Amino acid sequence: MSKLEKVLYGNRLKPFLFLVGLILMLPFVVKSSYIFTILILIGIYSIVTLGLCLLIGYAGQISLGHAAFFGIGAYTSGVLTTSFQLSPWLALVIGMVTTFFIAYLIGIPILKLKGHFLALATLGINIIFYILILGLNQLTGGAAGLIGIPSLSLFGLPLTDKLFFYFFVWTAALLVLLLSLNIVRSHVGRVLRSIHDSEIATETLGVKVENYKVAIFALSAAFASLAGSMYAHYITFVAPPTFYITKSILFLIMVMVGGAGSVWGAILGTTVIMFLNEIIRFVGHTYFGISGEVEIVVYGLIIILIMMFLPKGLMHVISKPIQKLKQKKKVKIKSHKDMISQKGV
Amino acid sequence: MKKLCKSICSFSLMLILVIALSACNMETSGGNDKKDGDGGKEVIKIGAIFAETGPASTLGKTQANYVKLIQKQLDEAGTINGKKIEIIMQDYETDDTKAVIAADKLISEGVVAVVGATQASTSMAILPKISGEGIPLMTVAPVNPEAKDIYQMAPSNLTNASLIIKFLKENNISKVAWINARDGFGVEGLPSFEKVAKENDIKIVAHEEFDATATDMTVQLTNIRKKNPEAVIVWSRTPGAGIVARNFKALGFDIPMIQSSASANKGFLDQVKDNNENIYVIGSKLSVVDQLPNGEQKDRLKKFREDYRTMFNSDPDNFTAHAADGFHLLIEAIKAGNTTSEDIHNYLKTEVNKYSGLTGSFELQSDYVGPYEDGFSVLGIENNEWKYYE
Amino acid sequence: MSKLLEVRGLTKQFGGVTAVSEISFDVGAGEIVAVIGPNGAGKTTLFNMISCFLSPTNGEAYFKGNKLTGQKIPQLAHLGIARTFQNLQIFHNLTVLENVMMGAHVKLKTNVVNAAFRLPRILKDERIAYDLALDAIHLVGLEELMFEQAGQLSYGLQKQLEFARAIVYKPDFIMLDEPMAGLNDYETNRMAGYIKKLKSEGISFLFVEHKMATVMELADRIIVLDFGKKIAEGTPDEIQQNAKVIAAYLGEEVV
Amino acid sequence: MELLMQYIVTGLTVGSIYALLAIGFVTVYNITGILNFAQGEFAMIGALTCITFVNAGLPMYASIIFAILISATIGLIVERTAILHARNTSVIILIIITIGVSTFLKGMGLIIWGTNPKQLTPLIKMEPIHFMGAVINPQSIFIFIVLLILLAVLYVFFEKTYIGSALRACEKNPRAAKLMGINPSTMSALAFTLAAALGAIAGILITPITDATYEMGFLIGVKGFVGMVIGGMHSIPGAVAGALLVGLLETFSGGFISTFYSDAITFLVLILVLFFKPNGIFARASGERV
Repeated sequence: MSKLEKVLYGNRLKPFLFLVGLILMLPFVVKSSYIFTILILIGIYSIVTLGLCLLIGYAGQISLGHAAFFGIGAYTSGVLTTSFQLSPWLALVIGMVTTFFIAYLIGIPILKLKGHFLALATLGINIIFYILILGLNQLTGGAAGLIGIPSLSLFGLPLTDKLFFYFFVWTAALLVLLLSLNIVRSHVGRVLRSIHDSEIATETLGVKVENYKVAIFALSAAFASLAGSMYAHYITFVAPPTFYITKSILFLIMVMVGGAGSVWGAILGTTVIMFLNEIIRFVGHTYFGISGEVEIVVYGLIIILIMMFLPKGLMHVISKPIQKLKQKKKVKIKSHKDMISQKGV
Repeated sequence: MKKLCKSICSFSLMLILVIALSACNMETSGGNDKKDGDGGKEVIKIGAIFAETGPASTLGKTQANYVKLIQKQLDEAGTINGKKIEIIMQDYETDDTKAVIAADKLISEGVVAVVGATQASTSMAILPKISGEGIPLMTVAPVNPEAKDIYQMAPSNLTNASLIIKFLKENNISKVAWINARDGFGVEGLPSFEKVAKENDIKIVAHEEFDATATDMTVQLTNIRKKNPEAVIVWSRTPGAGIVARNFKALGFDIPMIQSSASANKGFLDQVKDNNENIYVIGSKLSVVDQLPNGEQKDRLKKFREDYRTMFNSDPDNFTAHAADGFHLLIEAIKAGNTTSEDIHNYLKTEVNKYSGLTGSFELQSDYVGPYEDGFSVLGIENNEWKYYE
Repeated sequence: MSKLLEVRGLTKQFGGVTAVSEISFDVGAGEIVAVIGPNGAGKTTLFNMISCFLSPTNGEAYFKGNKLTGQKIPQLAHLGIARTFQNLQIFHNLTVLENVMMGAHVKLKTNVVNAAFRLPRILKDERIAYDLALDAIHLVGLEELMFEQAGQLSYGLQKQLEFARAIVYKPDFIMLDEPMAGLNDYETNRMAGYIKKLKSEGISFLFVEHKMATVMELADRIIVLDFGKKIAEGTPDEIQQNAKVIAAYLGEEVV
Repeated sequence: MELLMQYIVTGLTVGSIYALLAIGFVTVYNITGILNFAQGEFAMIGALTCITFVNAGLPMYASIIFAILISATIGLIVERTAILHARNTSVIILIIITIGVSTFLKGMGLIIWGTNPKQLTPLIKMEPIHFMGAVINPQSIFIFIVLLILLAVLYVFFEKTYIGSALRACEKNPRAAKLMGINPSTMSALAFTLAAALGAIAGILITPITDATYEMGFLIGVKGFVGMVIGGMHSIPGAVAGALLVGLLETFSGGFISTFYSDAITFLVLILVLFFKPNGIFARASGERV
């Protein structure tokens, strides 16, 4: 890693290795297949939240409709593999490409809007998508959903077994993480953050702001479609209610609670929210005997508290002690000094 | 002040993460044999997946209640040839993904059989996971008749269709309109009905759909009025079913309206209170126990209703009865000494044939899906109560 | 002197009100032109029309011979025109270094694709942007604060940062919207020093300013606006003697 | 011809339901610039509390007034706890906080009132009226009348009274309002209480037609949203007109195209309006100075 990158962005290898280590270690600790399912779902949802984090945290554009792109991926995979007998991998790629273009076409007009209006427009997109998959029931199986989606197999290795699928999902998630880190740790990352702060200033510096916004919007949609296809092959069944606004809101909350400011926040947020859901439900059922959707009371409360007191998200809370630990600032100034002496300015 | 809140918040969130990890290993140690602590083999676990909340709770709530009732009865009855039976209930909140996660959870708990999924689409969602593990699945919703290796407790839509056709023939109606909700339950009805209607030359003159959460269906009913049918068939859960009935009456239709079995519950009766002439519902004989001719069926249904009433002081409906049939069959299999999934599978496939359930008699060996028509009939409504016709 | 910027009859009406009417002037290469006038004279409107933020009701502006009006804002930077803002548009959440590196955008060929796959292009661009930024930061003397969040800086420092960001990619023509507003004397002189230094390197300026002392000291030519019309144009000495200007603007404080 | 009448009548009935909610949205947006996603939940609380009181034997009018008061106090509590603290944070955070509030209230609704839908006997028991071939539900006429009354009352309140103009001043320029001695935070509290009360009135009026469940808030909330955006975010009459338009749009697209896609068409129109006239059909265009 070049000196320059260390100066500009700080270290990324350590957190990455920590995450990889964690992922490798978990299967040996966790035995119950229920927790395993949650881990796999966290992997799938992290791919969506990583894309969303780029869009919201960096480019500053809100989207309440990413469940639609998640759905397009799931349904393209589902329909192509069931009624057209395409290979799942081909269907997955087709899904991502179609979602990318659909999001690109939608993005151009929509990203001219700002704030509440953008949120409402993306909400509208999600509802229109939901009604379309309900309506086209010859193709998508409509409300009864689409059954019999084959599970994936990699070079003959059947991925029905949880362990293989777990590693497959998390390798994909790590690749997406790497991709996002590369984008963030480059000039493009700076462009996105400057769009977030002041679009006018960015434009005067020669940046075609629309192109960047739409590109990131389409990219995050492609990520969501990838996750959708994997979700379809894992659950082997897709039905419209899973891709409704409630799922878009869940993704948004995961990003914001995790901390939209950093790509790592997306993964942290997804994990915390997924476990939070299960814990509250587990505690609710066993100890208080209350059942059903009651956990949304605690869930709603926690979201309000986090957004009020920790607007920058959990990642911010965790990264602060780490920064103090390594006295990051000192390292930067020192290495910067010898940079200058080296250049002889 | 802000600093304080920040530290409290971050502290509480760290706590949650710690709980999460502890929950992990608590889960992994086969967590909840809290009751009698001894090894797994002594307790036979039966899984149950119902929608206790969310839109489908109008059907799933009584099923979830029934789990509590039958668990109490099993505990009182003590062990069955040395084994205790424990029913683990999962509420999937009308969300198919949560149902699949719940199925995984039950599999990891080591259940020998599962009674489940209030909705047809959810049953299809959990089917591959459960039958993949060789665990028998007793479905309680009208799933498509061709689905393999499941035991259907609910009458298939073919049975419902033939009941409606019988009713239409008696009132010599030949032109009908079909209106259904656009959700998992609503869309299942028409395909089977179309098949049976074609054989009995009943013409479907209009087909309309409405969003499951819609609050006004006058437009759909006005479209139907244009085709002037002789009867209207509604396939939807409440509250949608009730709103259609109310709009139907408000628009001054005087032709009969026939509702699916999903409307055979108290909620629907309240919705169409004092405005329900000429409205018929496919209901199980459970709802009209007192008007039944005396006999073995009447006593069994009466006992079932009394037990439910004493515990929940409200009435069970036919969806509760489907779940009850599922549990009773499984308990009968366990009583006959089968304690593993394979034993139960071949017990149900070979030994038992005739079984008179709460919602009609079953013939498990025959390829007739679900109970025969003898458990159901088209019920009318008179002074806000169900009316049974011979 | 070849004409760098030619403004021909720019006019702007908001509903019935004519904010700017029929203004024409030129800016030569390496020349500093100031635009002055009492508040509400239409200075900023003129400024926004030239930099394509506002489309004029009629009239055009030309830059190096080709038409400027009607271009999209990002196009200006590629033509070599930079501008700063009256109410300070800097990136608060980015560090000073990152703010200035953003200025180098036109010189880079990064796009989302090659960033995602970390092609060698990226590292070369980072290096280019970093070196350019260092020069600009060195010019305005912000080395010590390079890694501070831009939002934390004082107003004066933020003005310097915005100036540094504008000059990073060495444009030929810089438009400054009240660069000295809100600065104390020491900071004003320092900013004037930077402008003079860049003028010596051949960069021409068009700036709007209220501080008469700086305008007189810096500008080669001054254009005076009053109620949207150009009432005078000329060197600082001519303007000080011009009766109309005195009446409309300088009024009683003739030095 | 009589088919057309029926579509118009149904369109206006459904539209007036959305209008009642749109008013609640506009009041809050007008004063605090916040789009309150939990507005639908106030309707749910109003409806269900009223039903509980009626079942407890209170006379209808008393239970309606109590329900409105309770809902208003909940609106105030929500504002004081969640909204006040985060008033000047970014749009995204405010949207999530209101979503959190909506989830929380929905959960409370579930705990207190359970899952099955509850009915409320309409205020006036009358047979449906036949008018030029179309059938009109008396309750919807009642809704229409209340809608017009509310419009008049709110118009007078916002235009004529001091508090009303203070509220409007707050939204346009909070800093300037502060200089004039108006305290934006009390105004925001007033706005939320008012919106909660309006939500409750909406909930109570529509329940006889749609029944009340703990989940009813969300969907009608979204439809109220759409009406407000199409009509115009800054004017109450604009929002009501927009909501009525949504109702008519829904019924006519349902009648003539297909009931399948009537919701999709409504949202398509929403997106088109957002592109071309973000301030709504009935509002004047407003630019933003650089």
